[in-house]
Amino acid sequence: MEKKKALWIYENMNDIRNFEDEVHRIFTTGAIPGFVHLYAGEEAIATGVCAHLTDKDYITSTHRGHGHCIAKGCEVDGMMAEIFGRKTGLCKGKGGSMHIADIDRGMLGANGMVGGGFPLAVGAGLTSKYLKTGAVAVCFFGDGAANEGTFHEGINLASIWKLPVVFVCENNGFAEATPQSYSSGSKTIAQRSIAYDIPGETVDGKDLFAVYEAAGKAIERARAEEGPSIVECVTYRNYGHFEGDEQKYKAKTGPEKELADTDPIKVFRTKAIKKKLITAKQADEIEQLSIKKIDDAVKFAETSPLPDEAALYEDVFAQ
Amino acid sequence: MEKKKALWIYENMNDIRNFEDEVHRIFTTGAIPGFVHLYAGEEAIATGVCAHLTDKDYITSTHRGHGHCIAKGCEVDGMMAEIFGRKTGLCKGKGGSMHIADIDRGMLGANGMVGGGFPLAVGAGLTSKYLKTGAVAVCFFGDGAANEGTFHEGINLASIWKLPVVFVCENNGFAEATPQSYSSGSKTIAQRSIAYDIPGETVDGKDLFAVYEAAGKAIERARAEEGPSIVECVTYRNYGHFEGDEQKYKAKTGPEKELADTDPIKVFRTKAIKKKLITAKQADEIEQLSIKKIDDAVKFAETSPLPDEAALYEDVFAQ
Amino acid sequence: MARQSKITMMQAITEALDMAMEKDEKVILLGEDIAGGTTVDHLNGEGAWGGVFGLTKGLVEKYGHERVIDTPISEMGYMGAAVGAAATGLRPVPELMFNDFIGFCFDTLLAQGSKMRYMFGGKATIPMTVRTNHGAGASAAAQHSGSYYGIFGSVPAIKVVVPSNAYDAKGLLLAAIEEDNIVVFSEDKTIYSLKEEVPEEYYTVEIGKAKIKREGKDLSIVTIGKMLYVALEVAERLAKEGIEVEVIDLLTVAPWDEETVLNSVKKTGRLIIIDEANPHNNTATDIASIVSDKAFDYLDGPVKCVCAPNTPVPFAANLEKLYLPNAEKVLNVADELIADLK
Amino acid sequence: MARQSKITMMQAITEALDMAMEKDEKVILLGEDIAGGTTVDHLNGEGAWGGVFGLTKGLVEKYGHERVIDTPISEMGYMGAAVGAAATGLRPVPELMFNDFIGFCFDTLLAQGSKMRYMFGGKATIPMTVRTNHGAGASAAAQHSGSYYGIFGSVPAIKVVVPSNAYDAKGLLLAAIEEDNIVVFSEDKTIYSLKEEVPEEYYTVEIGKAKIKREGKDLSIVTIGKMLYVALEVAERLAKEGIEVEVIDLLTVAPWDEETVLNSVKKTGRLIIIDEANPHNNTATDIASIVSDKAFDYLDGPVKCVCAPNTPVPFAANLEKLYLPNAEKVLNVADELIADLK
Ligand SMILES: Cc1ncc(C[n+]2csc(CCOP(=O)(O)OP(=O)(O)O)c2C)c(N)n1
Ligand SMILES: Cc1ncc(C[n+]2csc(CCOP(=O)(O)OP(=O)(O)O)c2C)c(N)n1
Ligand SMILES: [Mg+2]
Ligand SMILES: [Mg+2]
Repeated sequence: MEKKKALWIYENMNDIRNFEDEVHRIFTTGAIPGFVHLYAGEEAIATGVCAHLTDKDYITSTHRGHGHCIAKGCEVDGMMAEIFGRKTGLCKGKGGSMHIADIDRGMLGANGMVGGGFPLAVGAGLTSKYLKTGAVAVCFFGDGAANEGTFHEGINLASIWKLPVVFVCENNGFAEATPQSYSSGSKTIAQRSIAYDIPGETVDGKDLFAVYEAAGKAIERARAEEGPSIVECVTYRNYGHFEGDEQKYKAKTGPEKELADTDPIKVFRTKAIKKKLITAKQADEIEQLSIKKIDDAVKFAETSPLPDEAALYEDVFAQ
Repeated sequence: MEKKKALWIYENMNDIRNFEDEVHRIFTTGAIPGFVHLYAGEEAIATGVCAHLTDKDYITSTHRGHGHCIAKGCEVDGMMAEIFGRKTGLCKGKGGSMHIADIDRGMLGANGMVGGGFPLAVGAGLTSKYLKTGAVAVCFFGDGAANEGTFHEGINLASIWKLPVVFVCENNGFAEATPQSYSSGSKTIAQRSIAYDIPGETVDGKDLFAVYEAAGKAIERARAEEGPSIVECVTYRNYGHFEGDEQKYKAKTGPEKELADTDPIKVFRTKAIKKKLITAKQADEIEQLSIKKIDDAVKFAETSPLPDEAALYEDVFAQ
Repeated sequence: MARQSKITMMQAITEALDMAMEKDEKVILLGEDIAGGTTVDHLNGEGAWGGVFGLTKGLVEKYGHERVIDTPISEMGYMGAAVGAAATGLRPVPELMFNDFIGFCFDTLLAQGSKMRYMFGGKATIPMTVRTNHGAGASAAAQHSGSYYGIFGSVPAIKVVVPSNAYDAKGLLLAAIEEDNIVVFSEDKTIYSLKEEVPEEYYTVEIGKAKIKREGKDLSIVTIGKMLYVALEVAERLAKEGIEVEVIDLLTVAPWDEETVLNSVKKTGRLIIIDEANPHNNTATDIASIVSDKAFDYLDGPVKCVCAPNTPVPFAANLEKLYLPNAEKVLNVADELIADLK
Repeated sequence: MARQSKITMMQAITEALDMAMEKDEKVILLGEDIAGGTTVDHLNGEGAWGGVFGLTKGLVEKYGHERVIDTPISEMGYMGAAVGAAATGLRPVPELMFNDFIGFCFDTLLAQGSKMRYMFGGKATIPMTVRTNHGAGASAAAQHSGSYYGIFGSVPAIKVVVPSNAYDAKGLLLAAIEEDNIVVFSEDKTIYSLKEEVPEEYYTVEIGKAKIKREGKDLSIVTIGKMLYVALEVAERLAKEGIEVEVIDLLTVAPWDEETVLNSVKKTGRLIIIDEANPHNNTATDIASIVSDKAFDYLDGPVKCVCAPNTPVPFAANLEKLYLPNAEKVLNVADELIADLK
């Protein structure tokens, strides 16, 4: 990993964390309405994967999409304004937290439908292959989403058409309040790759380097026209399923609690400094700047106007 | 295998074959309308599986359902009348070839929706487990159906709930004109069992004994409350996908042709006689009686009246 | 025996589920996180959630995970399993967490469950109640705010119920679960906390019957779900001008109660239907077309529909408010109809 | 340049697909067996099928498997892939083999494709034409004979086209593929072999415009798809009694052509809509409700809908015939409307 990349990674992970912590704080004030699902705790995944991508590559995301958006280059001002439902939002305030998108950045949208991203990513992969753009499509999905039929249909299509798609499972142990160990017939999600004769790997999703390496391999494979892979990243979410969740299902002790307490940002900071990829001073600076950046985003959102009433009727059809 | 069972098996295979050959013949006369998918060539599967079942057990079927119906005990008179669209049909002529059902026999319906049977079989398995009836639900499905999302969702549900369901894949190499080797990311369907941590086995679907044994094991496992299995039976259909299919995709030589030319009924006859399960004389008799039985069914259907017009409006709601 | 205080629609629904399960062992519930935390050790069999809105809270503790079944995120799988279970002797009550997920399980209702009895010549019986919810107004954005009871209602052999209040919700849900047919029971997620007096006893409210919530002789307003409250506000305001509005709460949207609606229109000669679904091919237009036909000679003015615009549901709070039918929009339409009465 | 002879609607559709692919490399087709036999050695790249009805025959030979893509039986997968491909620069034309399979892929249209542009504040463009077919009359039974264009039509941001003849089919399909929106193009499987004069050239027929197929001043009949021929028969028969029927072929059912329909009704004062869909919440009731409202002062009698009964499609030939709207049923209704004219 290059130093520049490591700096970007550290900044990006901090941006995600600060963004989510702020949204969490503001949600309790009532200024943000609706369903909000926070990504805090899972930063290493979006960051480690998107570190390999450029604007020409695509990602599909989930209901828990803020982290993917930031890692794929969406502006935090426009994101925060979107979550506030303001005119200056990335989607003019018409989408909200679950529907942030930025097609120009290859961000094909957070998605309120669990499992909705699989076919979309396959389609983006099809475009890439057909137009020979060299783009890769990454499909982020949860352990819960892996039980939707779209998982099966999507991965099978990508496999038989050898599409440049990488399926990244964010296995945070739960779908809402339902443990993955209950909802999934298979012990791991990665082992399901055998059903499609493609590679599948399970890695520590709290360790950026592990994610970075596994995703890098899968993305390279995709770019080399060798077809799709599944990369399963084991992780945990810091907050509840959505804001307001009592989280009674979370373990208070044992390995689950240890996983919960592992902070991927701290892990990265320590390792990256040790590997001399960043210095402590740089890290401190990034942390400070990131806080400021997110503060500014909140201010931007708070002071942005509501959408004009005419917007209700706009953007239905393309002309 | 008991001798009585072997006699039933030979009769049943002949009934299916004669039924289908007759429907094929009549279809060309125009007396049977609509879409008709024939089971000829695949007799060993329905027969070998249903040989383990009684009326209290359930099966779900496919668009290619005649064989399953006969093997599960549906009367051939009522079946033929149904295919002719007559009042005396098993469904009063309102269902037709793709929707023959006989709930009292545990036959939950042929199904025009590819992949439609998976969830239904799971439901029947749920009933059995909940009411502790000891019944097993068998879900017949094609290699093509295995690519529907319902395959994934259904088998995963059966796996996590340890339901008494056996998933029997009739892999006849094609879904319509599409080869299984193209449409499926995995080489076999059985290997997909790893995605659900359940047993999966591929057997020669032209060999009744192989099917009988594998299905017997899976059904026993289900009855012992150990959960579902996948049994993949490799087979071939004698006719086209549906009546009218030119079958250009079928190979004229090679292993595919050899598989096509293997007649499961002849294979069984020879083996069963050798194993002294039936005598040649018994077999001849069964063959003759079966022809007569199906002839009678055709006569029954042909001479049956059309449904009354009032039937159009009946059977929508239960009162 | 009247209970001390009013209860919410949410509580009424939970109570109905409880009573239905108490009464008949064959009633089982399936859905995502309707218990929550199944197999989590430290919960000791208790539910972690009781549904995303808490409607099934307490039931797993009483009836166990055998009857309050958490499902993976596999709508087609468990909804189809419910059809299969219904066909083989149980009375499943699956929950579709939001009606917006219809696209993940529509086949099991459209092509399987609703057609089996007919295709099989009357031999199948599918006693199954699909609980779901609809409605804008919760800032839940485009994929969690739709109103699709009209789509379910377009399918033959499916009954569709949309309760507007706690009393009817309880009675209708109990009636639905007693039915030997598929009933889609669609709750409006924004009125779960509305309170009403609700008897403690088991009772049913007849499916297929609308209720006249306010009598009037000048103008009929037919409403679906929470649109009732818009109509009542309109009635109140018009009463001040001496206009008497008859407000009819449809309750069952498929098959809807032609008799009650037609009788009212024959009396008033004027009809507005408020339906928060998108405006085309919905329940409102169905009613409008049938009333315009069958009550043609009684109408003093055109039948009017007040619906959502033909757009997805926007997220921004101001736009979402504008999206929903409200008293102003209805009054605008009413003014036209009653111009001659003023 | 007129070609020698008439061609079938089937041929016209194939021709349109061919021309659209010729014109724009970004047009690709996806569907089950639309080529057929992909990877079968002895076919040497030729298609084994060309679709279940042969509509895509010849295209894989011309454009290759890269553009005429056989899919596994995974409707949600490939329909959603089409949405994803459309959002990223292609112009996919997926085929849903029968509209009855809507329940397997509805989410990708209802919640994804149709909402993306709106939810994303106008940033997504989804140029995609879903070809499918509908209709009873082919003894295809309950799961292969439904007419669900009305369900697609209830979804905002989806246009729905139902051609009645070869000429319009070609022009409308080319127009659909040119559109930067989702268009569902629903063909009636029972009229594929109807012949018509069809120019060889590339031409488009405007989406959203109905066509007056016969002028008349006494009664308007609006039709969808093959119901046109029922109306023409009715017009012929009523002409003998001196009644002049105006027949309007809707062609686009969502958004349907209010202007043409209203103008006709304003002239004739009477309207019948024939729609073979099930009778509730369908296109016919939508038209009836809007016309009954907007043309209220022009109507000499109630707007009438002639639709299928509220049942699944029965298999038996005699019942299926009875299921479909026909001239007798329409004449019965017409007699009432025109009683005063006779
Ligand atoms: C089709 C569909 N089904 C159900 C839901 C409700 N839902 C939203 S998030 C969620 C859990 C998703 O779990 P997982 O995929 O593991 O993602 P995580 O929330 O853990 O990141 C559920 C059930 C939905 N939004 N869409
Ligand atoms: C949901 C759905 N998709 C597509 C079809 C059309 N169709 C009918 S049979 C068939 C092929 C099925 O192949 P397979 O499952 O292998 O069964 P087989 O016909 O070989 O017995 C297809 C695509 C359908 N009936 N239902
Ligand atoms: Mg999860
Ligand atoms: Mg097959």
